[in-house]
Amino acid sequence: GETANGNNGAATTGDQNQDQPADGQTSAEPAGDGALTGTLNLGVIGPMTGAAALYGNAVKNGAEIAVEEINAIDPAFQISLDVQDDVHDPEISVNAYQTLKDNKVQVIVGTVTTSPCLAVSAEANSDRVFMLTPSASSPSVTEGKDNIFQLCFSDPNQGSASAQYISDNKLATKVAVIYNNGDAYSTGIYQTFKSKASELGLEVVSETTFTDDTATDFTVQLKAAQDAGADLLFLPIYYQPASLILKQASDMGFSPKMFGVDGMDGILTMEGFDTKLAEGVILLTPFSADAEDEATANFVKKFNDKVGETPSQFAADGYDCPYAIYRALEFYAAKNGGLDVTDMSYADLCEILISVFTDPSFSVDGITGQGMVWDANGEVNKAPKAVVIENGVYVGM
Amino acid sequence: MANSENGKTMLKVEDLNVYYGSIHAIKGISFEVNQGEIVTLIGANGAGKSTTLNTVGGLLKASSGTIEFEGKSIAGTPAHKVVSEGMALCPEGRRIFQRLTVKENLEMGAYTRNKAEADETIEKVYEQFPRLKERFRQIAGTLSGGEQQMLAMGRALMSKPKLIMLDEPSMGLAPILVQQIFDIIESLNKDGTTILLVEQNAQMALSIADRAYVLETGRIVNSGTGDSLLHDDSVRRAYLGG
Amino acid sequence: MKRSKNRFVNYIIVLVFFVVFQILLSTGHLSSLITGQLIPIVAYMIMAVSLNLVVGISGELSLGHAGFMSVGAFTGVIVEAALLSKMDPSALNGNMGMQMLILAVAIVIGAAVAAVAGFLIGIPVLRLNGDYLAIVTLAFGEIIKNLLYCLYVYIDDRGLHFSLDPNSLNGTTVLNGPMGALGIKKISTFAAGCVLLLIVLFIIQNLINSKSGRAIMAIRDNRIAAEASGLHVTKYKLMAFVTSAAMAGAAGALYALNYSTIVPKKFDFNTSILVLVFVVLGGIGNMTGSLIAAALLTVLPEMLREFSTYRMLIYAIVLIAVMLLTNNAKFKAFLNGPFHKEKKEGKE
Amino acid sequence: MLTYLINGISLGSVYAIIALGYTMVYGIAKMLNFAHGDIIMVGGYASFCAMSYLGWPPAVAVLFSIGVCTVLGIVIERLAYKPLRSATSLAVLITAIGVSYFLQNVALLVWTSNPKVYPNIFEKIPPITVGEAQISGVTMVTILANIVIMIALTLFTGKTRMGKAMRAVSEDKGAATLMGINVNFTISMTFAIGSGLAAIAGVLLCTAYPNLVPTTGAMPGIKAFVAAVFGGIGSIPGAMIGGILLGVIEIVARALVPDVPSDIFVFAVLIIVLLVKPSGLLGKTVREKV
Amino acid sequence: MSDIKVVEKPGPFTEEEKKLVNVPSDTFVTERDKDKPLVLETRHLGIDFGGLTAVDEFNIGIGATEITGLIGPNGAGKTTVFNLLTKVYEPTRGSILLNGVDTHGMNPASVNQAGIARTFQNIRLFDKLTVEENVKIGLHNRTDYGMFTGIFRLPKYWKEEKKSHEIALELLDIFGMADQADVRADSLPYGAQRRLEIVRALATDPKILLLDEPAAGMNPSETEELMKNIAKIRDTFGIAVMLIEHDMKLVMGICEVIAVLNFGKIIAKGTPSEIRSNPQVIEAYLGSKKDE
Ligand SMILES: Nc1ncnc2c1ncn2[C@@H]1O[C@H](COP(=O)(O)OP(=O)(O)OP(=O)(O)O)[C@@H](O)[C@H]1O
Ligand SMILES: Nc1ncnc2c1ncn2[C@@H]1O[C@H](COP(=O)(O)OP(=O)(O)OP(=O)(O)O)[C@@H](O)[C@H]1O
Ligand SMILES: [Mg+2]
Ligand SMILES: [Mg+2]
Repeated sequence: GETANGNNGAATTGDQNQDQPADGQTSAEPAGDGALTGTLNLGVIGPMTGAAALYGNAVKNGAEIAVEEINAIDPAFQISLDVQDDVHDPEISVNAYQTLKDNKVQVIVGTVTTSPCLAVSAEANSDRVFMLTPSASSPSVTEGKDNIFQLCFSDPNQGSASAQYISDNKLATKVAVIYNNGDAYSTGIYQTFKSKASELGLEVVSETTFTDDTATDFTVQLKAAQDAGADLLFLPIYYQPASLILKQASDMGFSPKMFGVDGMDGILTMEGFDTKLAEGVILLTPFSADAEDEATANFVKKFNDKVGETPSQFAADGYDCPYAIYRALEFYAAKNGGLDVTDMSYADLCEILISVFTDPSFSVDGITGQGMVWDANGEVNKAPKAVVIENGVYVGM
Repeated sequence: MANSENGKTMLKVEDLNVYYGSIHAIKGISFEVNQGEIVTLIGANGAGKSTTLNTVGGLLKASSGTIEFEGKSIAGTPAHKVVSEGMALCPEGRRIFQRLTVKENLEMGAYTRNKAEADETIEKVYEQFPRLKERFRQIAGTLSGGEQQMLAMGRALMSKPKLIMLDEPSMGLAPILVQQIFDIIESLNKDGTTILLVEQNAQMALSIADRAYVLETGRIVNSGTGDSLLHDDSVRRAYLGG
Repeated sequence: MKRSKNRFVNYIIVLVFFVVFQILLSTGHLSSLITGQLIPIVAYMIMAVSLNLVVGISGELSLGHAGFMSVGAFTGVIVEAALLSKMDPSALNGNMGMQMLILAVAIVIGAAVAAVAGFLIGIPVLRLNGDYLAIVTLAFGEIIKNLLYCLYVYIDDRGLHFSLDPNSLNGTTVLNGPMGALGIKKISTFAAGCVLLLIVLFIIQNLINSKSGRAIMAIRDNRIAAEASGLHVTKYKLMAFVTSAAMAGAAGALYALNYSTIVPKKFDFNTSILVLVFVVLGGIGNMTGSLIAAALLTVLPEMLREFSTYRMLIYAIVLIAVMLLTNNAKFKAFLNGPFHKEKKEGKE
Repeated sequence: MLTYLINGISLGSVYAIIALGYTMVYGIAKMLNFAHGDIIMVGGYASFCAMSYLGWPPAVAVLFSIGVCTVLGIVIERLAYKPLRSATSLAVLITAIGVSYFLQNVALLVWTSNPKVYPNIFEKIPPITVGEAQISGVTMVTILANIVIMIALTLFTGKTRMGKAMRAVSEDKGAATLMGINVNFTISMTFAIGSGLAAIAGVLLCTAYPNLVPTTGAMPGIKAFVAAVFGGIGSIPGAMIGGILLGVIEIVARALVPDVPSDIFVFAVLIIVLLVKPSGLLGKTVREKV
Repeated sequence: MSDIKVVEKPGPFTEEEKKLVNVPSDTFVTERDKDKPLVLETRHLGIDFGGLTAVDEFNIGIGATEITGLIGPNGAGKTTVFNLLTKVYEPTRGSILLNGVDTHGMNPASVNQAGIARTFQNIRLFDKLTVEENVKIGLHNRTDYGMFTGIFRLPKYWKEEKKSHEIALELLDIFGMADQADVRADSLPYGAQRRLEIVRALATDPKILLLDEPAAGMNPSETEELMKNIAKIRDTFGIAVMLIEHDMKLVMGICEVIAVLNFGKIIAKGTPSEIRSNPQVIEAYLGSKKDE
């Protein structure tokens, strides 16, 4: 009884140790023993309403689960989460960012989508707020901004990795691409895919586009690909339009290999989706809800309990982000004899986190990748996993 | 103007007040129209004649006062119900349905009645206004001013009302037609229709009216039989052009 | 008479707005949120008064005003990039004069290009009326947005290049299709925005109170009578439309140069609608109303952040409620309460 | 080319069916009901829920969805539009936009942002093959529905008493009252019918493009609005023709100029058509009598 | 009205032409205008609406300072004639000469600038503008400054605005409306609105003023006032006036020449007394039971 009580007491005191002197419990001392203590105000920015709400809410739910878990680990260190909606609009995203600053947020996970992230990252860079985006994958997000880091693959990374993968595995000789040319993410991957493909001698026989406003009928694009004799269809797009493409291709009787990127993840979990349509789809994704490791299984279960859905890659990214920050702070605390984050300025935290994230010996094991490390650019280095959908589940390749 | 003696009150308006925003247009007027009568309201421009008719007809809302039609209060009743009870208004400015044809306009007038009855009445209206029959397929908005006036009146007749309120029915009509219009009014009245008439042509209005009220800036300032007002000096000076 | 008094009210509102917020800003009393919103608010105010010139004064419904803002915004960005490419970037740091000069040039050219766009679309379109005009302006806005999706602009040592091919990018990218403009140097300032707003108000209000403005309003009230009075309808409709487009362009340039990145998608139908909401809510034809509505409605969704997921729902309800209230006769009478009596006494 | 034509007609028939409802409400109530697209979305969700959660057969689900939307249309009209009868049309337009935001956000809270994949309720209808192209079951049903609705609406507004009342109300509400027409009831009925049609459109839209999210109705709503104007707003056959043409232009433009967003051509053609025919393809130009 | 002398002036038609078409008579002008050129002439003017011939062979010549009445049954085509003269409708056939210049190819605005001003049967004011502003629209083309001057309020702006303010008040004063200069047009009583329309038309400095039923909706005393004012306008400005009216007191009272239209054609032309006793006119228009 005594010990348990004592521990609890210590935690509480540890939390408030500015006010009261510690009552003899060494574990509560902030410095010297490498402990991470205090409360971190962590902000999240993403689209919670509007047409892209899907992605923002996935990240939010993922992050909330992570924060609950982290808060349960050690009462001495707590994260308080502050989620702000940006409706996938750069202007509102900057507003959300300013709100977080007003709310005394110290570190930001965000933003979820690319265009807003470009706007916010520029602000965060000049303000010196550390930002880790779960899913904004354009290289411009991190380029020239030392305090902006990505947890997801960057577009070039995905684009060229996809080309590389297709070429290495001789998946196809003639490739068709359908991408969203009203969308930064999709266009970004397309551009690097295209240049890598020509470098590798992959023949791109058809390139067709759509925009969010015309994302209903893809028959023309599919027909073009079919007429060009494509044996692989590369889809650097999100899963929602992808599901329509799969259906319409199947209706047309056009069945090339389908190759997606991380935005494709989530397709199997769409309510009412006929997973047979996705049979044989290959995608490069860092996350697979069917993975059998314990961490993933735990997350998938919690997510399901919380939201009633199977988590997508966005949710997984959202889950990994708070952990990455938590691990980084721990890492720093351990090296520097402890760290109390309560009321630390965001600028100080920013320098700490930059130093950790760019430290080659710092790596994070998350559900979207083992041993993730970051380069000085802020881009993550993790192995893309290629999976193929078989019988409605991902199978590693 | 024969059957006014034994007529019971058909329309009774008491202490009516109407505002346009902050403009007090009708200031507590009271009047009544008996069954079978022709009653006319005369007054200068802006006196409030049209406002009165529009309020009784339900196009405008009174801020206070009572309006009774055949003994029943109609102040709160929606206008369209009052129409089916037998009241019709031929409003100022004609308000015909511009994009419908002449015939469709007339049919609209008989909205509350069944088709057979309407067909019968339409023939009568065509008789009264042969021009309308000639032009029954023309889009009403392209009719000449006077033709539109005929259409508006014809449309009001289509519902075979017990009480018809006419707001300047002779406006814009050729002299020959003005005479006709007044003839039509009189013959309607003979057939038992009660009439509340607003006219700029006070001379003619008074000469066919049983009773008349004189309206001045929203108040009733004079009333009496048509004849007596026709010979009233102040009325002559103000409304009959000397 | 009444109208000219209103004019000064508007200048005063802007000046007070500027002075109060500039003081709060420099004494550090403003939240980051408000600080960050100052320039967009000013830009939306300009958008609102300029759209009001078309909707309220000229009486035409335009659903594509964001298209002109977009033209001004991207022109402004290109102008800035072109100017900066000609100079040493570090020369700009701290050199406020230079910054303001570049901003002014960008705004003027942005406005001019938007005016040209307004002219080109205006000539044919102004022959239509009512909802048909509305739909064509909507179409115009969407066309601009979609064109920008496939426009790629870059600067290399041979100068500025425009292309439709994403793979042609070379040198410094200025516009990258749907990704929009990246790495914009933020040179807009609140003070510059307020000066621009004052200029815009000056132009619009003086225009309205001149013979041209009267002609525009006369055409709105009765086109046939205006023609019969010797007015050339197209000329004056075009005047209103082009002036308004130019100002939207200026607002666009101011807006764009306040962010490090802007995307074509920002200036879509929804933004056009948003500005229309400012105009209608502020009172059609009422410039003061437009200014206030633009400011309040820009801040409102941000103020509702604490309601998190219910935020946009509440915003929608507020919008509907305000529309119902401001158009309710009783409520209006209540608002006019004190004046009401005066008028009555004056009349009788 | 034939393939594109057929695909264009498939897409266009969906626009057309939405445009019919749009034009109906516009023609009578003289308002641009920007919330129409969102009623379509509600129709989609209502039928989806009935089928997926309650296990109702599709036919019943569709009827249910029509019921839900009809009631919704009446309620919206009563609460949001009726108080604005005497206000400017712009005030009503803005309110409609408010209603549109409202419906989208309610849907977001109720059904979340996770897309629902709509079942193919016309699976049993075998597609017809024409040359290389296939006409799917849902397209055939949609075209059929278009024709039936077009004829029914034309007869309804032209021949029935209620239809006549609607035309009178659309011309002049005050004068209509004087004819004994219950204006409020007539407008309610208009919204009821328009919203019922929206439910049908919702079902067909979602079957053809089975991806249901809170913003599903928004873009098709705007496109259908464009289609209605294209055909001459207020004209019932015009809406259908406008819708189908819009779909065909969209698909053909995409086929011919794959690099450029097809909306550019759609809207450009719209502008050109309106310049040549300022009141749309079948719209009547009524010259104002002076 | 006995003092008006009307003389025949050789009309626009040659003898041959007169034989070809059924021209009822030559142009009448008052003695006063005998030696001045005609302000307005029409030749074979006509328009069809679909199958309906609304105006046909409308031939008229109007003296420089004449008050002409255009009367006829409802739907005879009177308003349509005005619409043709002011180019609201493009004539199907025939020509219109204004001061000897063919108005072919002109639009409503340029016809107005060339010297024809009008009022409308259904009042068309600029409702949301004040009375003075309504008049200033009429003065638009006489106010000499451009958009730029207006925006920057250069000295010319002030000078010209002052001038048009003064003219506007002067014109309003004709009808005793100067004290209502700041009232919004749509809040004026009906009669005043009609008068304002006339002032606005007058402000465009026309050579001929077309009035479509100016007395409609006015009571007898107002009509009398209006008659005086129309005469006054003609006298002060020395312009021609052509008016459509169903109020016979007004028409017979001030018109010097009257043309009667029926089914789109002129059936009679002459002095008031001639018209009054013309059996065709009585039959078609005046009615036998007229009370005058
Ligand atoms: N819509 C309105 N808004 C404001 N005031 C109005 C409105 N309609 C009428 N008024 C005012 O109400 C008063 C009465 O007008 P009303 O039209 O009833 O007069 P009237 O006797 O019919 O005149 P007229 O002979 O010109 O038809 C007038 O002072 C008029 O200016
Ligand atoms: N745009 C049009 N389309 C079809 N018919 C028309 C059009 N304009 C006028 N008309 C017809 O032409 C004839 C002449 O009309 P107009 O308005 O000139 O008559 P009016 O002589 O002014 O009659 P009123 O004295 O009644 O005003 C009428 O029969 C009218 O119906
Ligand atoms: Mg009246
Ligand atoms: Mg006429």
